[in-house]
Amino acid sequence: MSEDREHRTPPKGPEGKEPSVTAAERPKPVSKPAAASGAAVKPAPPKKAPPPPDPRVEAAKAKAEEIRKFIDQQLSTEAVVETGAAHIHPMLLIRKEDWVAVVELLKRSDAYQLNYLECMAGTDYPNYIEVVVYLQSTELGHFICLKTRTDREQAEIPSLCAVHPGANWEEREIYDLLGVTFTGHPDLRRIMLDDDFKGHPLRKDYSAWEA
Amino acid sequence: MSLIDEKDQVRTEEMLLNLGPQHPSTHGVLRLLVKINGETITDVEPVIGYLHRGTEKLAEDLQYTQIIPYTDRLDYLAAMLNNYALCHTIEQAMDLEVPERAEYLRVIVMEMQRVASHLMFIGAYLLDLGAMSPFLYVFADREQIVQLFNEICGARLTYNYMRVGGVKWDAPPGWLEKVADFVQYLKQKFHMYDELITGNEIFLARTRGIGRFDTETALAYGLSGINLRSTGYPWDLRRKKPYSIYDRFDFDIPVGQNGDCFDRYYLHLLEIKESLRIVEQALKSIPSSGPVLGKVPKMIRVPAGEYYSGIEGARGELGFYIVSEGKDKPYRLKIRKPSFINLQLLPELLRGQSIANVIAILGAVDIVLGEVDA
Amino acid sequence: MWDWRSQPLTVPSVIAMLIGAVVILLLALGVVTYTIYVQRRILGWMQLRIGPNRVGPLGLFQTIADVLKLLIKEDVVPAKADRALFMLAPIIAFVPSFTVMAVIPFSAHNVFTANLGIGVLFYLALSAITIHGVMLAGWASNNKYALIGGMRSAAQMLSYEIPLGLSLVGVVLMAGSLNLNDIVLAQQHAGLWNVIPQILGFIVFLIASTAELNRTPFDLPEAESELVAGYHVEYTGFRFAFFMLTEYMYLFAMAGLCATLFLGGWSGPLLPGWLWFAIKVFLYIFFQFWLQATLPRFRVDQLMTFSWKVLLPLALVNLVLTGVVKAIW
Amino acid sequence: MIGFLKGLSVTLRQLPKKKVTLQYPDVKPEWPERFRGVHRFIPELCIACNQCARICPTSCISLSGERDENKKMKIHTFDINFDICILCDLCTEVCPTEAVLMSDTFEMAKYSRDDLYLDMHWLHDNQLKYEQAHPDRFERARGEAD
Repeated sequence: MSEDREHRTPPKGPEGKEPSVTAAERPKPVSKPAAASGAAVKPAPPKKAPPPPDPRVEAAKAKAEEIRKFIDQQLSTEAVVETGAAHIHPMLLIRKEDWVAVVELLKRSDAYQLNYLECMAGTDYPNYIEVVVYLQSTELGHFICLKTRTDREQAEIPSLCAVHPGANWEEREIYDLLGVTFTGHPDLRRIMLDDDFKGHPLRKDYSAWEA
Repeated sequence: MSLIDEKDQVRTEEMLLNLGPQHPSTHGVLRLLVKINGETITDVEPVIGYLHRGTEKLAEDLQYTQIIPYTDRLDYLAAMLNNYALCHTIEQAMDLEVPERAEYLRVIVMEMQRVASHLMFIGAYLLDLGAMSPFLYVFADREQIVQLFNEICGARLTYNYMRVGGVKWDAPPGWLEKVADFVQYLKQKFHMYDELITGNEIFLARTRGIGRFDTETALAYGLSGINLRSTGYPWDLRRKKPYSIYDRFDFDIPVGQNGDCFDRYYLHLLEIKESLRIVEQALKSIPSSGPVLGKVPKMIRVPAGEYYSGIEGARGELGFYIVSEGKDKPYRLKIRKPSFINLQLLPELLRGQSIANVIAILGAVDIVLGEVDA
Repeated sequence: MWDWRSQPLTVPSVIAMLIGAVVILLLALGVVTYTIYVQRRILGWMQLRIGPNRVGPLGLFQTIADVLKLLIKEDVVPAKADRALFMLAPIIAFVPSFTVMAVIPFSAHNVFTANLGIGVLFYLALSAITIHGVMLAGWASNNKYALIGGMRSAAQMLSYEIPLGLSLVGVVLMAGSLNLNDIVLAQQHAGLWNVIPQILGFIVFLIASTAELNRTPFDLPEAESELVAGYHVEYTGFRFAFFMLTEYMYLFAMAGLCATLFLGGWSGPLLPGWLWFAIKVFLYIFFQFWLQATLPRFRVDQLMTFSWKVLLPLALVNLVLTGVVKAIW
Repeated sequence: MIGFLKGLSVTLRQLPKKKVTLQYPDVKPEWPERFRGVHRFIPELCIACNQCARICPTSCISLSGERDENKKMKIHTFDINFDICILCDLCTEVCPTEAVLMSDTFEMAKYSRDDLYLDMHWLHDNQLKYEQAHPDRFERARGEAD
């Protein structure tokens, strides 16, 4: 799936312009939770055309890199495909096969304790479907964004239900509206639409008249 | 030799009870398929989607300003908070500065909205439990808030008041004084609610220790808002991830002890008090004049990227996730709907309970179907 | 001619009895009509509303309009219902509610009232028949909510029948008679209403009668937030009106019983007997509406526990106390 | 037991209080000036710029204009489909000439969906009605303009 990155249309904003690995050793990680939680406090951000790199984004990237190292260490696989920042939050793109393992690792790890699944969303891009989770550590204040991608035709992602029971309905909703099959989900049925509904409305190529 | 020492020797037929979608206590069009064995619930399956309007899909074809009226229709009891959550996310994404007076007005209407929404919960919950009058009392009080909103933005339910970068209108002359009067009025109303409801023995018997869950379960299921705080965990985004100008106000985060229905009811009452405190402080420190809409481009274009931010809604964390291509319409808009996520726990809560507790537990979870189905 | 109790059974006395019955029926219907009106008004006022005020002066014809509306509505019998029982149930429920009126002494001269020697027993026995109507309605509707409502009704009325009956035994002991007229006379004679010596019995009676009437906070059988409407969920039009009529008829009858047994019936200074009776009945009815405006509902298991573990022992204690006191004096 | 009695006293205290019911069809609610009811429309002001139609989230406004002898755009037809209008007020917000505004007409029940298509004449009549009902507001606006 990682090949798809080259020809996606929606560029990934600030991090899209960056080479995927940057400024790793910035000694920022400690202050990052504060930056994440202080996101709303308006720290007089830089504006306009050739922007100096936003320190919040830089910090997020550094933090993402740090988490990547941690994951590499613990899982010793190529689990993390890419790191970056989703706006001002650290972002890691995870290989589909390691999706559950990574989320579980981050939940159980003492260093991160990402125990609260805050938001889960699926997006249909021209060449792949992306599932995003925003994870929060309620004790330590970390807030990160994890993503994984799957093929559009055979959309299939392992289910997070076992790790975060709260993902149950969110995954059903994504299955319903985007047509991603979550393997290992205990009860994968349509949730919003009728059982006999044809098609998945949130896909960009869905048409109510063709279905 | 005992004839009925084995459980399944006395056989009763399992009954499937269809609660809703037009049942009076499901607060909308929720349908619960309840499997009961005698008096005990063996399984519950919530069926939702009767009010699904595809807001997320619709939003993909709308400009950002046009989405705001659609958010009114999510949690229709707390439309101001929905407005804000969307505007806040867009402002974060665009790094917009919001004028001081606008922020204060926003906080005032948001907290008033929280009060209105919580009042509504109290009334509806007591109606579920069979007490008629509190429902009408809270409506009389809520009506005053609705009237105040009507004066500031011209609508009673679907306000469409916030704009990206500020608010639509400044407060009309005398409005802030009216709000101050209302705050005083409602403060004096509290002991009435306490006497009528909180101390009532029947109410206590029906809610104490019913529908309990602990912090761990709540976090695992992603619960937020009062459902999470009732377990004693002080998770309030106004404090944990301060947005807007909440860091300037002095207020407490009331938490429960047992995570039962009573705690959830009582927290609503306590939160109303805290919200009134915030409103009072905001009324004191609001700048007397100034712009209410910041410098916003005529066509709002969110820079390419993806953004998520959540606020403390009336029912929990209300968040908007926006993927933008840099155009004037979002590429994808996802709403983190607190009611939707909170409702997931319901089957767990009801399993093994007696059928008589269904309504008490369901009511205390506090859902709004407009939001669950979106 | 009107005092037929002391006369032999002749044609004029039979006619008088018939006329008497019709008069009582009309009186009861009138009382029920305006009980409903008063209920809606009082509830409205307590809830900062106005209440019915559209039909007729002050909305006085509201209930009549409602009944007329019910009468001209379509009579729906669900396809899968047990037709015969479905039609019979409202009648079984209604008839006893009217019959119990026979023993309630409305005034000092017992106009149109049977001077039954076993008045208290008669009342309890007949009112128990209504349970059959309610249960049959729930069963015959072939609706799960109705069935649960009917079952709950039956369970509740049966369990509260016992403390209710026992609370009356104290009064019977005091008066030494089951005749309601005699009980009133005994109170008049003692110069003390039973509510004072029988305060414990009175409290048990108040609670048990509220439950017996299926009124808040014991209105589980028709808890609209749980069972939609309970046993009469499938009933429409005239049949539904019968259930409503039963309910309010019993409210009136129970108020009459309460006034008679504990509040001295028609006895009282200055005012005429019937007025005293009316005042006492109104007080009881007002109390019921007041409760309705205030309290939430019990849970069904709490309701049962309350009857067997609280009310029944209390009623027994009252009985024993009364017996002891009676034996000593 | 005490709590139960307290509750009873609370409800009893409400008996003599002032009632909040609005006797609706007899007494109409007083809407504030900003109230967003059915639109009113002033054809003379409209320049047929189409902004309202474009901002409308439900696309319920359709209009057409034509150039008059002075090359000015004049409105020709202006329809609002009240079947789908959500009264969000965005159209009056973008209108550069304040030709489309909100009134306090709010009773919109009709027997047919067709009756919910409101044309320019209906909307203009609504404006006249509004002017009649609230002369004070117009006087004030005129005073501010002077």
